Amino acid sequence: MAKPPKRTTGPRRSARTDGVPPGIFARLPQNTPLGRWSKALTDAQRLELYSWMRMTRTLEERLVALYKQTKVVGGLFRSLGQEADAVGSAYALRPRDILSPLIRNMGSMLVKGATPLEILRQYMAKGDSPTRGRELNIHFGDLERGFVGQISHLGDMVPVMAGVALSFKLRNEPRVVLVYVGDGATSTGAFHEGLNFAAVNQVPLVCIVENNGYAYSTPNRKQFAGEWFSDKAAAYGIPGVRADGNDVLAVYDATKDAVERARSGGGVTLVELVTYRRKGHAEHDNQSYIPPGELEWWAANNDPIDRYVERLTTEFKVRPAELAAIDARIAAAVDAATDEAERSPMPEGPDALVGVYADPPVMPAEWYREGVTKAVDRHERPASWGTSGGE
Amino acid sequence: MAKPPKRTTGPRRSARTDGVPPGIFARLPQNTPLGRWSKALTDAQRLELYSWMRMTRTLEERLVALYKQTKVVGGLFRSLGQEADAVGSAYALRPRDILSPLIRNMGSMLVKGATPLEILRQYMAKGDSPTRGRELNIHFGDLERGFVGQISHLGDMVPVMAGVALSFKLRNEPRVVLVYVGDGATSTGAFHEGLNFAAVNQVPLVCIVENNGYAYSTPNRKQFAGEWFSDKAAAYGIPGVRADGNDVLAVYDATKDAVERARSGGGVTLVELVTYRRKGHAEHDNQSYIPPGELEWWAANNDPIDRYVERLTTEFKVRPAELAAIDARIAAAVDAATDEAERSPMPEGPDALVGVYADPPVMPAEWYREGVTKAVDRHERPASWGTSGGE
Amino acid sequence: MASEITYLEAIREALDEEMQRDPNVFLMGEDIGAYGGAFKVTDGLLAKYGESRVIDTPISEAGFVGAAAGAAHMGMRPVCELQFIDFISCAYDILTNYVATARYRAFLPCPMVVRGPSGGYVRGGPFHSQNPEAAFLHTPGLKIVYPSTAEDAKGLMKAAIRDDDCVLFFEHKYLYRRVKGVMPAGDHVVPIGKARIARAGTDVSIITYAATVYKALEAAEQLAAEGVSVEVLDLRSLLPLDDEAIQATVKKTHRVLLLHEDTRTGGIAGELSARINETCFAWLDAPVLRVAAADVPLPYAPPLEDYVLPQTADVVKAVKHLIAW
Amino acid sequence: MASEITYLEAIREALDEEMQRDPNVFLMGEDIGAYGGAFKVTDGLLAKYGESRVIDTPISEAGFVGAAAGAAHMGMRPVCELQFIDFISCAYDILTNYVATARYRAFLPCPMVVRGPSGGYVRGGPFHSQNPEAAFLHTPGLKIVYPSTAEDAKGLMKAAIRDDDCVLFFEHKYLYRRVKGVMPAGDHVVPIGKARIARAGTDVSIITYAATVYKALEAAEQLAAEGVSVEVLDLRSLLPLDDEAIQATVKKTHRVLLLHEDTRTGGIAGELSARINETCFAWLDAPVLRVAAADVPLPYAPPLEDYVLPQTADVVKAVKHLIAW
Ligand SMILES: Cc1ncc(C[n+]2csc(CCOP(=O)(O)OP(=O)(O)O)c2C)c(N)n1
Ligand SMILES: Cc1ncc(C[n+]2csc(CCOP(=O)(O)OP(=O)(O)O)c2C)c(N)n1
Ligand SMILES: [Mg+2]
Ligand SMILES: [Mg+2]
Repeated sequence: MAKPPKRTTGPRRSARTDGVPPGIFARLPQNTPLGRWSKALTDAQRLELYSWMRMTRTLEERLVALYKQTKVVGGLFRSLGQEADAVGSAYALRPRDILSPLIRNMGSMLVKGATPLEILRQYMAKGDSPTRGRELNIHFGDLERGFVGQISHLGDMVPVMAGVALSFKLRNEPRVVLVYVGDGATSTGAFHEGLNFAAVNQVPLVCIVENNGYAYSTPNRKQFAGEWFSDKAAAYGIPGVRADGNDVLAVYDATKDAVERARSGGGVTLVELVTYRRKGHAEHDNQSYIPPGELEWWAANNDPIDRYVERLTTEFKVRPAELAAIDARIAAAVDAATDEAERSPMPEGPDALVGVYADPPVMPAEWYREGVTKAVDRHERPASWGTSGGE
Repeated sequence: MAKPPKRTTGPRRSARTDGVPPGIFARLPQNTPLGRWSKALTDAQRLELYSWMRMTRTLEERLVALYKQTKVVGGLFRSLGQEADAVGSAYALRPRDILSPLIRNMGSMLVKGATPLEILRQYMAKGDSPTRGRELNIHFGDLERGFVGQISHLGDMVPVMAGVALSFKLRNEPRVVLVYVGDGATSTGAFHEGLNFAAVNQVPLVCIVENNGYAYSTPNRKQFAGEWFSDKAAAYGIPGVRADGNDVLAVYDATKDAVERARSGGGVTLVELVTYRRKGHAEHDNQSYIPPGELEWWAANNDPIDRYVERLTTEFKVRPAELAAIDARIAAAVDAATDEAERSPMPEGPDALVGVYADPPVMPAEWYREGVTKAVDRHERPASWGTSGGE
Repeated sequence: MASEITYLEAIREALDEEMQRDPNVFLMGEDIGAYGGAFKVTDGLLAKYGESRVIDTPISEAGFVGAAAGAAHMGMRPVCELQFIDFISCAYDILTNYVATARYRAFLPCPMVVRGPSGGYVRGGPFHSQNPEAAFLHTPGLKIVYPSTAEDAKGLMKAAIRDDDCVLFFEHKYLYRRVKGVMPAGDHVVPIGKARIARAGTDVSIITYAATVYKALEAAEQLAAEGVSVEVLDLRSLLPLDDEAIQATVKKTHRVLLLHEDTRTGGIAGELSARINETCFAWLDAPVLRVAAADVPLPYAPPLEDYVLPQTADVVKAVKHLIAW
Repeated sequence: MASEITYLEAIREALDEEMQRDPNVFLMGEDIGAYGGAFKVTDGLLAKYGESRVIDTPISEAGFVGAAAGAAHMGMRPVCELQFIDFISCAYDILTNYVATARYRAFLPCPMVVRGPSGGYVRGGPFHSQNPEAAFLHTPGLKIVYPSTAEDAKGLMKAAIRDDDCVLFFEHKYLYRRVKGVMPAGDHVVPIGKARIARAGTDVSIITYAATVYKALEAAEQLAAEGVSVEVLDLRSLLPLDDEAIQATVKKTHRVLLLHEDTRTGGIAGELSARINETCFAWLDAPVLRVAAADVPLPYAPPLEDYVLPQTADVVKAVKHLIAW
């Protein structure tokens, strides 16, 4: 070829404490200057953002209480410290847009219309929960409201949501799809195949990498030899963006840029939101693997709600009383939802046989249950016994 | 965070004909200036490179003849026009280094010591072929000589070879691993998981992407929304390199840089070799999907052997007679190997049962074969017939 | 006046008719567009329906099978081609965990078809000859069909595309161009879950599917000459199985041979044997026997492949053993 | 004086002893190092053996299982932990196509173990309760073990690590801390391919493995009170199966109940039923019956999971049915 081979070099790794964005200790976080979209937010919308973040935290705290009372069946997953990335990104969608949450995106689901009652019932495995007790925690969805339930297998939602986006493109619907993955999930083959498929087909998809520093106990440096997950965009020929995941307005701006680019035919964007997981992978995780001081530093210096409250009350002149009123309304709502969820019945065993297929609608019960004996009735041997050959 | 979010943008796509590197029609290919390694090659070594390229082409042409005589069982895969990338890259390895070839890397295997006789017997499914007739074409290996047989499933060799490299690292052996993938195989999840695993563990692995413009009938633009596959290195935090795959000395330099960096603990490198697949995916493929003129252009203007011969005879003052002598020697060797391979016996059926496991060494033959009846001897019902309960 | 077409053409005809009938039906796969697919099953469909309904994908089985599920949730009816069914293993996670459970755990409809050339007897070696059906048999939520005739290939493909759940559609590449049939007139749909009596008989039942149906029929022919009347049941659908038809033939002949191309251990014959035992025990005059591939990866050289795969002579020998019982 | 340890501790002890014995043994998996694994099976091993022998991996099951194969070719003996066995589906292609065939097609040894917490009865829902063994049963080249006792967990793990082929080692998470045992002194290795009589009896045989061994034993206890003598055979190894032991118990009791936690359709009981039929037909006084999970994804709510999975009462009822036959 004409020009001599060019060497492009991968990102250098800057020294940093595991899982903590470089320089995060160097300076205290500063808010990103308002962008095109956040500038246009009304007072009411800014308060709405606040309420979703507060609702997320309050509801999760309630779940912790229920978990301690062993009323939660299975594990409990927190998004403490990540409320801004979940809420701000989902807020960038329109009603007909669809997202697929991760385990730490309860906030995104709330924005999309999931109710505390649904979530409480899910965690308690109630028969009237959205999945009728079939799936755990926030693994549920509603196409009407615009969220698709995830499965546990990390990465799989990327190709699936790429397909949802493909259907929008094929039908020329001006709708956008948002799929969340964690820093850890970016290592899966499904993430790679799904994102590449989406990029090649230029479907309206935004993939958000929530970089919270850890995958269970695994710090970023054991997950990825590079520095920023947004650099992975180059592998798909798509734009890669990075934003402060604990600045809800920055999250909103960065996500909305990508969402509206997708809506206008601009294809796929990879958005990295840098945040921090302040609780363990799940409630049982004692976080013994976290370097000393790290948790405390984030709690003290970079809590997304504290930062937003500070900003609302100073920059946007919101009166503390307004926020207090919102908090009270949310607390009451969560109380009411808890009482109702606790009253909900557990599912009935036989419901487990319903709806595996559209046809047949119900699977047969095992013969040794409820006097079903068909499959093994004592056989009456026909006349032809012994003689070989048939009737 | 301190600084406002930085946007890193994916590579722009420059207009080009499907599968043809941009600008390739703009200028005739020019040889890359000699690098550190190729400068150090002796006359004998430069001729050795030539012989392996010639051997590759001559042997494949022989296989085509045998294929037409239906003496080849199964498909035949050509590397016409890609001999330089296969030979030049493998030549950068030391004897104890290990590579895993792709279907178009017969040349790499020859460099590593595979013989024409072995390859001919493989293609003819002979009982004394390296896999005793179990696997097809060049799907065979030899750890001693340093090549691992690939399987058909694309991408899978990347994690496997990452593991071979891991064993070298764990044992502090100064050995390097080279794994080949095609442009198409970069879309697989296995490629992604394997390369990321290798990068994170900084194992001595070099991954070569042979960009030959097509995956079967699929042009690059339907495989990847970016421009160069070397850009994918950023997704793994490793260096990405690109070289003219039809310039055997450039291939050698670029690969050897990566190989020696790996040997000295520098970890993984992604090397893109830009070449062109002049034959169909396999012999049966009529290439109807290729834009008019493309094949002809490459044959006329960018044949790696023609380019190297030109260079040898001018730049390196090799006498045409020397090359002719090599060609003759190779032709004779291939003739002899062909005769011997044709004399080889086909395998015996029962050998199919041998060596699935170390223990048991042989699988049982089906009872209806060779009078084996054990499994279904006519049962003699014991005295206890009819009475329930045992002896 | 309908003329004979091949098994392969029958599949193409079904795809074509369904794409014509329903604009939500579209195809995805590697090299299925301009090239028409490795076996040319989709040949001509790109020209007819365009790039938005015949989509060439990157080499990403999990990627496009997963994308099919997402599109299916939104009302599309994707049909995915695996270039060889052997590569379905790369989509195993997505199919068994995501697709199969979508309706049950999330009430998400997932109407999609995953199809591809399967099976051996073609010197394809260990990675181009597989029969992966048994690996999906214990995955509730999936359906599996594996036709042996051109008529069924067409009729089952149409049923699969119209089914509201995911159907794995195995096509036997040995049969692609070897078997032909005249398509029934009109909208020819073969219901999923119904077996077919390929040959009626009274002494022994051979229960099989796909390419080995023909081994069974050849054996039946030879045995007829010796006065043995063999009934051959072609399952066609493997999930759900046609228990009625299976029980009917067992209760008719009292002797059963299960025949398939997959390995003996872990092949579908195990499930069949268990069901027959549970429901027809007293009708059995002899043990239910299996003729299947040896428990080895399928080798490539003709003498090896022939030795590993079930042959007509094996079937004849096994049937005689049952008769002599 | 050896004291009781749990099933989980027994596995850890086996890993520890084998790492001590053979420097080529090393561990890979997600969160197995500092964290000690999701269930703490590898707890303490990082401190003892260091980062080069206890490797935390990215979330890439195909990546590190594939890497294990490459390392195994070179003489290492990797043991891979899947955080939950449910994620083995992500390595299905590598395991069935690359690993299982390596020795056969390329004469490459592939001594490796793939282990992980499996099974239900723990309210884990559809993706943390799976029993994938049947999906690998028709893959020649793999071995499969699934212990039910602490002693077997240790002895089989040691055998698996020393085996020259790939062994899938399923650990039942319900048993991790519920069952305990005193480890036999010395180098305790349990041979792969040998079943174990968990309880001797004369009237009916229950053939099972893993957690349902305890359902069988509970049922046997209840039935003994009613004068029914039940023999319980714990398979321990699923590939290869112990045909001798299976035939011996069938020929002893003439009545067989197959019991497992996997779904009825496509579960391993099918293969067992077929083998029993082929080899012990004339000894059977009743049909071989199956008690297994209903054919649905495993739901999460306690009443649903309890309804879907086999319970002791189901086993009792099925045994009585066999006796009454
Ligand atoms: C394919 C797969 N492998 C392993 C797991 C087990 N697992 C569940 S969550 C988790 C960590 C996820 O980390 P990340 O993607 O960063 O998300 P985060 O929890 O930090 O939000 C792991 C390993 C899984 N769910 N899927
Ligand atoms: C996982 C997988 N999917 C599909 C195939 C079928 N297949 C074999 S070769 C090939 C094209 C490979 O293209 P590329 O990687 O560019 O290599 P090239 O043939 O160009 O050298 C395809 C799709 C395969 N072998 N493996
Ligand atoms: Mg994370
Ligand atoms: Mg290519």
